Amino acid sequence: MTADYSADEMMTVAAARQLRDGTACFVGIGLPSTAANLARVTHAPNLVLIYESGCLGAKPDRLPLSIGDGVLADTADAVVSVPEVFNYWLQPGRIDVGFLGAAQLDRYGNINTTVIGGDYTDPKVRLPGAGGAPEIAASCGEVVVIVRQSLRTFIDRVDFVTSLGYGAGPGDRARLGLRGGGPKTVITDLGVLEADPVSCELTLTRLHPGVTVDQVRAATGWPLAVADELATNEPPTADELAILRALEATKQAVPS
Amino acid sequence: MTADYSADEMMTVAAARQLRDGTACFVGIGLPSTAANLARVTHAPNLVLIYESGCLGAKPDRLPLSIGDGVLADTADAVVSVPEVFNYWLQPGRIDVGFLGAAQLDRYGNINTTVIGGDYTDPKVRLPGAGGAPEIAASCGEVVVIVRQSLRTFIDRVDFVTSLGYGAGPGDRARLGLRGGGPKTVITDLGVLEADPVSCELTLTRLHPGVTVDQVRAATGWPLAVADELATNEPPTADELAILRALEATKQAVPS
Amino acid sequence: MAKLVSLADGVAELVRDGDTVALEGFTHLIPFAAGHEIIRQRRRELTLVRMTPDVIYDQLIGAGCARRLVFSWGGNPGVGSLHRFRDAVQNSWPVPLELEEHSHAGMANRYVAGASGLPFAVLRGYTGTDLPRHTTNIRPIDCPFTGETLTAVPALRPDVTVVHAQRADRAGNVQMWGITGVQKEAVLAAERSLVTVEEIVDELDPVPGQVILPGWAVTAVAHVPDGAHPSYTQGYSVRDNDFYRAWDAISRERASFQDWIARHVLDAEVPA
Amino acid sequence: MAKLVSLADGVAELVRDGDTVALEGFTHLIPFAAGHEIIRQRRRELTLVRMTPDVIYDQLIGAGCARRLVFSWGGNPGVGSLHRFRDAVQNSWPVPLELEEHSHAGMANRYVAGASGLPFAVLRGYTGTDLPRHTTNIRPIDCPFTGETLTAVPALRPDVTVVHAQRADRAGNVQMWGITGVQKEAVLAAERSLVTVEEIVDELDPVPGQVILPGWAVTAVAHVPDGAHPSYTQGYSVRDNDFYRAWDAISRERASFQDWIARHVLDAEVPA
Repeated sequence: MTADYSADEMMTVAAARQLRDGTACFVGIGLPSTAANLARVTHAPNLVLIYESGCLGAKPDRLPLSIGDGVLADTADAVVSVPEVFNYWLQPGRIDVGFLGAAQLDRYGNINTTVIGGDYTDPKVRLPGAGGAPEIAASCGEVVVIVRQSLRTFIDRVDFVTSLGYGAGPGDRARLGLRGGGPKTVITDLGVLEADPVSCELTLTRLHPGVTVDQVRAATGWPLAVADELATNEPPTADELAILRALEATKQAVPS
Repeated sequence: MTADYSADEMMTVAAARQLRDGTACFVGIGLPSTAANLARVTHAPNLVLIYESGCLGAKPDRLPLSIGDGVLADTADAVVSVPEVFNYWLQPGRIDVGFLGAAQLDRYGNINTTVIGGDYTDPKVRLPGAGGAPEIAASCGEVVVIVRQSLRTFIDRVDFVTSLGYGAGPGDRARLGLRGGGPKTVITDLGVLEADPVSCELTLTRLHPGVTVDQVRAATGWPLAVADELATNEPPTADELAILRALEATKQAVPS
Repeated sequence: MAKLVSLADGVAELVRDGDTVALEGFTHLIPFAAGHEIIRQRRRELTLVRMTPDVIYDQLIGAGCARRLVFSWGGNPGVGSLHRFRDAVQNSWPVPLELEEHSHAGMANRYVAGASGLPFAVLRGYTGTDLPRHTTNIRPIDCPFTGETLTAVPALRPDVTVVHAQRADRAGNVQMWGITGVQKEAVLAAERSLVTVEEIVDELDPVPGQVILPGWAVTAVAHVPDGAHPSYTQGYSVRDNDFYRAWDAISRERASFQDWIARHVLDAEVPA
Repeated sequence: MAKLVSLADGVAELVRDGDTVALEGFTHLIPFAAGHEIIRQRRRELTLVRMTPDVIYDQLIGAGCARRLVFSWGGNPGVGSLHRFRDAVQNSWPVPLELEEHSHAGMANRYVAGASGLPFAVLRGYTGTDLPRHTTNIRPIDCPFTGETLTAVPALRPDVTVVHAQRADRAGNVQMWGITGVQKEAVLAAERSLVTVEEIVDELDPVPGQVILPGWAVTAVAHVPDGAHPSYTQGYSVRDNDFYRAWDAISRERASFQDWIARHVLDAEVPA
């Protein structure tokens, strides 16, 4: 039974488990939204989901297709304007966890979602850009990143800092006056990395079942720090898998 | 029949007539609110009344007891927050007319509603203060002041500038970067004063029926400028009076 | 999640001597009952903050709770002046009252800055008036793009904000509607908050024009029916205008004021 | 009072070559029909502004309407990248596209400043990122009270803002609900505005969560049922997700894009 799940499913389940009940979580669409809703339906019924479209306390019974999905407004405790969600809710540090994806990530948790390769004005690949991420990364109590791990993604130095992690290392966030705690946890399809409290460097602390340290090193574009006591995540439970798959299935069947 | 009205009624009717249909008017409670509602019920059905409590386009069927009166919210096109009414609606200059009262007024239309006599920290009389008036006076297309005329009120120099009129004279508003046109019209229980386009000085341009220039001079604490062609206001019509009195009567009879 | 508390416990826990306290309500939903509880608990040395200090602030000031008032308009709305406020300013009775005075636009933006986690707000305001002469909390600021000079005011950050609302659910989510003024900003700007409500319900049915304060952004909720009396509570009660008028006479003399406070506040039966 | 116009007349009158144009809608109520009309009328050299440029902006860019894009997130929401946007940035096809790039918080505050008649807004934003390296429109500003350094962004003031809403009445008062994003600010920040609506009604019955734009603050209203298709209109229609997915393939190649635009926009039957 335990082999009966994909690496993406393990990643999403691990991310969901990371969210504590009763906290407020600023959620992006895609993997973060899936994981946050899985958490809400499983162990964290009082998780407060906040979407940048202005939906506070959304409780969607299906996965939203985008941050503009009506299911978010219909199920939210409150729908506020976009300026308000950023100014009154995110900026003052009211949100415990910011839940972000990344196109590139470096060892200090700096995130790039802007351009890859070439020059900013003449990039190899033009990505969507910043969205809400720079201020989510700056202001939330802590940041959880969910991203598939590969040499393309986990690189020594991001081509563009869209959202600041720990900058060039210890002290940078404080020096810049950022109030949030930064990217404490990165959850991938191979395992979990946590920022070392002293060096701020992302350190492999947990592996998903069946994954080796060498596999993770091979998917990391810098000399990877590994925790002395390396744990292994529990595989998804039957319940977690069933609920996750039911959630994913809702993306296919939109009411019309 | 024409004698059958009070000086206050003449003042309120003259103030109501000053408001043009289809304009947006920022209204204070008291005489401005009475006059603005009289205008709306008589010649200006499309007058947009804006109250600083956030009610845009209020159409009360009775006079509100205060700016917090539910009848304003119930009849408004939109109810917005207090920050919004000042920031999005007043500040950018969207409001045509600001309608203010005054405790003291000087020849350049500067208004005092803060302290009278003595020193600011040890005044003879402590008044309510600024409220919305400083920014109403600064930002509306023009300002209409409604105030009973007396030596106590119309003084050479206000004890405190709560809301700026033309400052010390021509050019002051422009120099300070104020966008609104300032207090073009002052309506009293004796007549109407208008700011001279060149000197900015409040100039008597109209008398209420039966009032003499000498009477107005005697109630003015500076050498009063009088227009060459002095007009006389029409007395209140029977309709105007009936509607005004019906409105005033609504203040006594509040639903419970 | 907000705690559900009694009014007495809420005030005892959240309002402390020397605090900066905002009881907001833009002449609607004024938290009178909470103000009376503050008087009963004999809080002292408060800095009272409010855009429109009116009768309840007159009572707090006359009862000696305040040493400082930060405000933009102080009067008995639709009636006239506040005699206890005047007596404190003009005669330092019962204690001296220090004033910091703003315009509504300035105060509203100060709350917005507080709610936004910013140290200051920018507006077009106060220009050419005498208000900036009497406080250091109104300062010029230049636009870094156009060079234009505007006005800055510092954020308001009350230790505690108290508001009255129509309803809350059992998780402490608060729902208010009608004229909601600056209450959201005042609550979000504060370190702690206490909301008195007409009703506690299982479900907050949506109402047009509602403002929702999520329970996790509120410290405590107290069930206080008629907690805004004699002011309005849209959908529940209209203003007791007779009281507003009567207050003019009651408050005019110190003795009649003290007698009223003793009989109607200090010795009043307190809701549980 | 807003004029009631046809979509064609509204775009012809209000959207001009070289204008700065914001078609807003935070992935809900996206004014697709108005965007198509802009393409049909072959507007050129537009500066397109939007927080979330998505499929309609991909179409406007691919059709050669834009020379500049001011934005914070450009993608096909829930699907992936915008191929016409990428082709314009990476290959200058069909014309070069200049970018000015912000965060959502920055863009939202730029609209707020525009709506507020202020030249700039202040936020905690962009700190430590590479975004300020690529525009002069992100600058430091010091708090005049605490000395703390924050970030300033200049006001956005579109020549014209276009939004879609659920309803308007005959006086041009506009009512929208659900996720209303930054539409109020975008309309109030603009010199002119055009609102397309699902329905024109005699009375706007209040709806929880509604945002009202008074008719006197709107330039023109056009009756365009389904004007946000394929995006959502809360209470009227859900997102046509098949189209969003299909767009990925349609837009990937220039030829298939041009064919689609010719058949579905340029030669489409235009509502009167």
